[in-house]
Amino acid sequence: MIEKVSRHIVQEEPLLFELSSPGKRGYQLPELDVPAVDAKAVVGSENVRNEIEDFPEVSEFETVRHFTRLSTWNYAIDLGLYPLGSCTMKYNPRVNELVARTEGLAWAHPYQPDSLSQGCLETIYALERALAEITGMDAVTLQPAAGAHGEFTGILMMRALLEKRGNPRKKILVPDSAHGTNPATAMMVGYSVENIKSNERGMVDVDVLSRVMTEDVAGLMITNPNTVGVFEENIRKICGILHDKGGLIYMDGANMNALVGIARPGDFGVDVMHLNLHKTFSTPHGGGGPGSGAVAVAKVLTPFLPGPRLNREGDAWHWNYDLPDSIGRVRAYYGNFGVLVRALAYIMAHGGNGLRQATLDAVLNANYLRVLLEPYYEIAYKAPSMHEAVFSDDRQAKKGVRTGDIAKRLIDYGFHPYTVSFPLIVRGALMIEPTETESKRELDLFVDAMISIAQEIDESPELVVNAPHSTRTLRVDEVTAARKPIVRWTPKTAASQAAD
Amino acid sequence: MIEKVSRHIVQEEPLLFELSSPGKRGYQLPELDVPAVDAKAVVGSENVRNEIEDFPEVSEFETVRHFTRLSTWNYAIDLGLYPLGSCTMKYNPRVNELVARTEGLAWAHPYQPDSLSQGCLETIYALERALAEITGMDAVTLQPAAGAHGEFTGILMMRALLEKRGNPRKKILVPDSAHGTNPATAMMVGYSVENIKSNERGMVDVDVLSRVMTEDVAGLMITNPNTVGVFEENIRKICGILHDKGGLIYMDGANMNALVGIARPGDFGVDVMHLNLHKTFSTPHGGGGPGSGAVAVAKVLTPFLPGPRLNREGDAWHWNYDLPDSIGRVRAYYGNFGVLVRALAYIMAHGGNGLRQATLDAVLNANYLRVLLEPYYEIAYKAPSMHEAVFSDDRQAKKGVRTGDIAKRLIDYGFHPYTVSFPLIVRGALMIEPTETESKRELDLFVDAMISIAQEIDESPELVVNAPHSTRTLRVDEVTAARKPIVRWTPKTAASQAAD
Amino acid sequence: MLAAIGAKTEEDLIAYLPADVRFDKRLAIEDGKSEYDIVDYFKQRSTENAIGYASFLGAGVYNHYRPVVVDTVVSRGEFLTSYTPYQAEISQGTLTSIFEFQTMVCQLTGMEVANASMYDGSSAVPEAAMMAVRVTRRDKILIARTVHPEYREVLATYTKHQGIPVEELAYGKNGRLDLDDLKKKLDSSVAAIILQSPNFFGILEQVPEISHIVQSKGALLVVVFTEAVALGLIEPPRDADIVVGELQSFAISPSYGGPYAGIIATREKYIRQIPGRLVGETTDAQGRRAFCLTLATREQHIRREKATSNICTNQALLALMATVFMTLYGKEGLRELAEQNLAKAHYLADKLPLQFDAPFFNEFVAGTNGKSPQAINSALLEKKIVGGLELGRFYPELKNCTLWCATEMNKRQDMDMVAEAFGK
Amino acid sequence: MLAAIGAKTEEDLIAYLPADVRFDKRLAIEDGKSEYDIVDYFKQRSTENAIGYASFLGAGVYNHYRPVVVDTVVSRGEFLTSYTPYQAEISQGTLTSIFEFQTMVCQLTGMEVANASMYDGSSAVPEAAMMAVRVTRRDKILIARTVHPEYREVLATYTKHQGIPVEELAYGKNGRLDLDDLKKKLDSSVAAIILQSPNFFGILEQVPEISHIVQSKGALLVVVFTEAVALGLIEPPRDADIVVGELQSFAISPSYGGPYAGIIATREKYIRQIPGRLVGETTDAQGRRAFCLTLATREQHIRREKATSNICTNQALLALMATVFMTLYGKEGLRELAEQNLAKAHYLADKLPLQFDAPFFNEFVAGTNGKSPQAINSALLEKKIVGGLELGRFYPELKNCTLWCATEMNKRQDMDMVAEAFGK
Ligand SMILES: Cc1ncc(COP(=O)(O)O)c(C=O)c1O
Ligand SMILES: Cc1ncc(COP(=O)(O)O)c(C=O)c1O
Repeated sequence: MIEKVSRHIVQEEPLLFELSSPGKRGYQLPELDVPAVDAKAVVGSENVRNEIEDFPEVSEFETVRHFTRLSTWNYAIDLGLYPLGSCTMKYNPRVNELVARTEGLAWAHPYQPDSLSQGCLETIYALERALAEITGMDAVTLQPAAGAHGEFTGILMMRALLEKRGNPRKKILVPDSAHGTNPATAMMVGYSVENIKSNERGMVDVDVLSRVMTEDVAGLMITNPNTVGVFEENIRKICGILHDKGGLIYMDGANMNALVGIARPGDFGVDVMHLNLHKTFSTPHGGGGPGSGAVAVAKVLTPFLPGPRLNREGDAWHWNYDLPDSIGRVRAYYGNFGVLVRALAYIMAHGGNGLRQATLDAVLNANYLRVLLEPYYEIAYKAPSMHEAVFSDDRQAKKGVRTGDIAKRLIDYGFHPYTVSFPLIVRGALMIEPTETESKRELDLFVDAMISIAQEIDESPELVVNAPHSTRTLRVDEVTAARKPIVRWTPKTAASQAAD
Repeated sequence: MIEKVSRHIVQEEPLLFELSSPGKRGYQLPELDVPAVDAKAVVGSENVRNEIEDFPEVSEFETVRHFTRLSTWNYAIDLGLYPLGSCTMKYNPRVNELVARTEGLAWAHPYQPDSLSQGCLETIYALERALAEITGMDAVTLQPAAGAHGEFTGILMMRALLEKRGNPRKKILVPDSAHGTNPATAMMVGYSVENIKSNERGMVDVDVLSRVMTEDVAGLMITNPNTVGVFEENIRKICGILHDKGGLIYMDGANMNALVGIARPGDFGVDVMHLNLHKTFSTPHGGGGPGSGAVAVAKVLTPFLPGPRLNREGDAWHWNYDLPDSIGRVRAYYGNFGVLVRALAYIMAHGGNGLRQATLDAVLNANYLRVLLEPYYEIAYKAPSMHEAVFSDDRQAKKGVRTGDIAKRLIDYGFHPYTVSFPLIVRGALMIEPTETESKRELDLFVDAMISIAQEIDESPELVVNAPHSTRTLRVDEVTAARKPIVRWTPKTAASQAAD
Repeated sequence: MLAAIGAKTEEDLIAYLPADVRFDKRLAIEDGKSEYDIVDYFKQRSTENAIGYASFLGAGVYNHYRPVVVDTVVSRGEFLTSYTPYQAEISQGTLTSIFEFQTMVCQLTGMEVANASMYDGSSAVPEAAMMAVRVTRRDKILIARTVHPEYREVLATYTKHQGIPVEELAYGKNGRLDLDDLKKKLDSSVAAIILQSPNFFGILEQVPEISHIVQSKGALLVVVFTEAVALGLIEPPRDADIVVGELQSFAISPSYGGPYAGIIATREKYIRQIPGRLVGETTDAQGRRAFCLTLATREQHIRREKATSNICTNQALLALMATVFMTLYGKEGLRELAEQNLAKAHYLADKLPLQFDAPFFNEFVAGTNGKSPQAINSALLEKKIVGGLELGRFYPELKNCTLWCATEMNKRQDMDMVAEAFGK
Repeated sequence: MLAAIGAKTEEDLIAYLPADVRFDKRLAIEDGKSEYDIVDYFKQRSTENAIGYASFLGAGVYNHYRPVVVDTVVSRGEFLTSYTPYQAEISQGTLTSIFEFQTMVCQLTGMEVANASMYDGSSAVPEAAMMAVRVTRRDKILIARTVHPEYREVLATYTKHQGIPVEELAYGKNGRLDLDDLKKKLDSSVAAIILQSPNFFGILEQVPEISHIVQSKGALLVVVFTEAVALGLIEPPRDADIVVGELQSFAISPSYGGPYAGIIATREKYIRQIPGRLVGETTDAQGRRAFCLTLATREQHIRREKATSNICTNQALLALMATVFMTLYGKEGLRELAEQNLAKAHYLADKLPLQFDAPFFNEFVAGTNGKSPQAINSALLEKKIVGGLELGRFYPELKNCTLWCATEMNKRQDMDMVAEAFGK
């Protein structure tokens, strides 16, 4: 019996282009206070376009209704648990949205004089310091736009250092449990990727590592806690192995929510790492972004940080562009500043102790779920979990039900699914990360749902295989979507639509 | 086949009190920068309360989720047509919400010196002028908090004038089509109410009126266009009849959306009237309020306006409290200022011509619905409709289906119902007001739904009588609610709940 | 669409209106402005007001911090743009939150039932008086002079033509209701006595004692509050028969006087005499818990001239703001907030010449030590501080006195500057 | 909960961590602050920045009015707090809006397919270069010096280790790409030439001519834009093979450089080479229209080291803001907005010494008539006006020149003051 959700009417809505009618518009411009000009005359008629074909024509009210209706088709953290492993879907404090809109910050132009940007510069400095303290690293760049972008920045710096030392080397080692962005990043920095197999505890195999670690290896990209939610217990030894052979350690900090305040990568030997401010530091995902992939580095790498860098001159901040060893820019301007403001607000609201407490709560919530679900689902590795617990669908697969089916059935129970089929080293992975902001009540309801689904799989697997049953949109045909891709509306598609 | 809506999962949610767990809270206070005091010591222990029993204890996140979930159970103008007759549910422009929150306005204290309140005073003045122009009246007070409050204010002024003339008189005439607030208001001003019957065209019967109009009658409360959406064609004659016998005319301006820019009550003889800024002037209803019941008066009544009044001295505004003939205050301070800001923003966005155009569009939309629905539903009166069309359920009643059932069935079709069973002079009234902000598309879908329901009533009336079928909450038992009222949560009710 | 109606132009639709009522001129209102211009206009108005001033004004309207989440909730279109929840099946969001509101108001005030809101605190006072008259079938009202002066003006306006005589009760030199004056005026014609606590001077009235005196004479005790934050710490008027008040302090911005949210709460036995909307619990066709508007037979749309009041639209959205505020602070937070207010006000009071010596919450009356209130306040304005309310306008006998309020928003250094201005 | 796990304290849960990795000190970060203090902190930072200045800065970031409704939409928790729409059945809101976004980007740019967004305009440039290299199996990139200088820096950073040599193309004295230099450097090793129009100087490049030259040599033409508003009026680069750009102008506040929304659009035939997320149309189990993420086989989470890019998280919420903006302005509004920008910029340009004579949109380069850019700008700062960008930092040869932008937000009187400052 599903009690967490019920069904209710939801408004249907066509696409904007189907809604449009000629001449409608949602906005009025201020009166022009200078003479109008004849576009064709000033830029030449060949440079003036005809009307934008099929572009929307709707009223302001229709716009509000359109997007309000669309929004009701979404699930969101504001509606319930969002246990996506590796994504750290925690509460996004609303005050952060307010402060990010503070006029002097939101409307600051990146090229306005430094003297008129001290508030922005101070904000950037404060966040750099806080993140350096949290990671135990020397310096931080806030320029990267997301985690993958941070990886790219970090590996570029590693390469720059090695080149400076005389040899950039050829390979980057990547555990087979790593996120896809890791190998993809290594390639973009001109390295080949060597995958290394995890051991039976889901961790990097130290012997394998020592064997593959050669003078050709630029470094290792390691995620810690790793993607099965386990802390790499040999991390110091691993760093040692790399360093002894002149290699460097890159840490993917996507799982930093498990470490803040209890362990610092800088202390245990990491040379460079990124943080996903849109995970650990609560900035909203917004349906896929924006993010911010702050990168923290050890002293040896500071000369290579992307520019510009902040300098204090007298009692004012200035941007310093004179950075001979810098890898250069990874994007225009200084980073996703609006996201940085939110992250700093989050850190200020928690304070040092609050951040540590959040970590402990995250670990508690994950282990609570693990303990209650282990009787029903196969835990991927016996090693203790930190902020997330990863199961395999082995038992359910015997009944022909895979992790993807269980995920869809969870939707009927009123939950967003966990992360499906990642990491790849786990057969049919169920990767579950509740985060610290969830209440026991919501977690218990989730456990009930998972147990109930386990029973359904025994009694009536088809119920699960055909899920979801209660949503406006039933299971979506992703195969056809990819076979003949339609990625934009055209009057034609619309017609064929109508034809159906 | 219902295509406008489908069904989707919606989150269930307990009451706050059922959600609470000891020690939780959603908010942290700034540090106290003065010495703490011992409450019992400073105010006496007899004056210090124990903890507030059963008061909520939840986190900020639980608060956001709780109210977000609750909100998904509501219908709203942002989701679809809201054709409540007499309520003028039009689009609420979002810029109005922004400007009402402008810091210097939203955080102005009513007792801060006039010299530091010029922005508020100018705003109030500008709105008073605009409303005087729109109504064709001499002066406007913005103090009343809603329409009914405005009626009270207006009738008080009428009484004050009559007393000044030597005799307050005994009765107020109220057409039987009037809104309930009209007679209720008259009583509060110490008048008895005499209801006058409408004629077969739904209008005030001039002969009846002349007969009942005596020296005992203080005045007539008339709604124009009246509650059947019809313009009182004899309005001038009616005013004449009243005035000839020394009576006064109060106009209920709830339907002013039908007149703005095309007819002005001040021009056709009305002495005093109210406007519902939360109807005609687009301020949001907010689930039942706030409103603002601005009252406009003819010259004879200006000395009696509630105080304080604005005065221009030099180049500054001041509040004038020296008003010997004023009826006094009807509330503290100066009115629902935040609502006034929104109404002024609405007027500024439209401008004179835009306001008139809105009226024409409102009349067009109402008549469009009337024409398309007349073949299926009995129009209450043949007289031409203005901003709303009122039907009777006569035809459907023969099949045992009443206006209230049709209303509930509309919900399944994705619409909020029209106003049910009002005005009382129409048997089983369906009172439909689309407003000008609705698109043809939404209106056509509404017509389709109404026609489809008319057919269902012929083919399977039980479908309609048992509606709605697709909502989270099915038809609600209002009778039991009134028989043994439970108007607050208590641990007891909760227990009995659980028992069920 | 015109075609469907058989009209050529929209003008045709109103052509039938009698020529002598048609307005054929253009409204003297400027052409429509862009959103940008409108925002700009109000920004300019805003800068003509006090901005960046510290303020010690209270007197019924209090400067408390508004948690951001409150705005998050009330900005949701589902709450903002819905009508009164007459159609329960698609209004459970609003109905449930009002039910929670009614419950919390009862928990705060110590009453048994509360309605869905009144216009504001001031208009709730006459509604309570009218209710008391209905309940007791007596007609006279006694109201303490320590009730907010504008609330008393509103009572006068409402009662004038309803045959409800109103008499005022003096206050003693400690700033509290004068019990002797009460006993003197309290006779068998009195329907209710109306009291405010904390009163307009910020002072706590002796509600239990007074309730004995009043109820022993068969009259009802109506207690008014304007500073809801006090209820987090101060004993509520449990002995009252009716409690009315203003919830502006709960996340509602001062907004130059409104919109706010008034409340009325009372004992179960009087529920059918209460004005305004009530939400009640019931079940739906499936037997699941549901809420709906109830006891409508009290209201104007059913009862018409026999209704308990003419109120229709109330202050729902503001009540929702207060509900979210109460939820966020919760049991502990509301108390802590009140304690901070108490501490701030007493820090300031210790530095100023106190006019009355009875216990107070976050407001108090300062006397003079030579300087005139005007002199002190204009000196403070120089320092971008709005000083206390000059009481002469309401209480001639207190023309040398000012009413000061300090909340969690007032900073210590500003209070020290006030002390300086008093030259102490 | 601890009991359920068989732990006494939360500390037990991490007790197993090797002692030599545990951090047993306290983080040197101040204790948690109240919401009030946090809001206050950022208000203070805000006042340390330029507030109340009129600005003529453009150079890739433009000051356009943001309609209020944009914020209304993106503030809805359903959009703000949802993740990437991997679970299509409960993400149709986001998926549908992205499909609309992709469509509008195509309509604006004249391309056939567009993705769901890139980090920003600058990082989209190297992604386009890498894509061109994959498509043409050639390796060299030519980029015009009239492309935003910081975009060119980003290209250099990205290509450095991927064996993609980059050469720059000169501009002529009219501020446009020098076609002779192009012809000289264009050989069969060139995968793409990258051009910006309107270019960094605000000038419209001759896209059709250039496309002929380029495509005749088997290279791809990549056209960049930084001022999306131009697309409302100016002929889009229909002849390009890839279009990348920045949508900051569409309701995204400058926010000191980010977050913004980059786009990449191209021809249907290259769809499998496009980086980043794509939303496609399909049907659900009932055959009803539905949308989902598609062609994931291009992406890192499936393809890993063979992916078209490492991009994962993009700028979805900003893309939604741009979508709402495009919807509100619509077909007519966007053109009218562009016309206003054109008029404002030309009003200003007529008063200043123009450096180049080719047609421009809402930005242009002013030369000097004696006074140094620094002198002019500091004089304007006195008047609370932020003047044009001093080009010396990017183009030593233009050290006496400034880049001016005028949008619908710039007022005539400010432009007249600028003219005065130039002493004209
Ligand atoms: C382990 C891991 N690494 C890297 C990334 C990439 O981060 P982003 O999506 O911010 O680019 C993610 C995000 O899902 C991740 O989970
Ligand atoms: C005709 C009419 N008169 C008066 C009123 C009362 O106005 P309010 O609800 O603002 O008090 C209404 C509101 O429904 C109405 O429709």
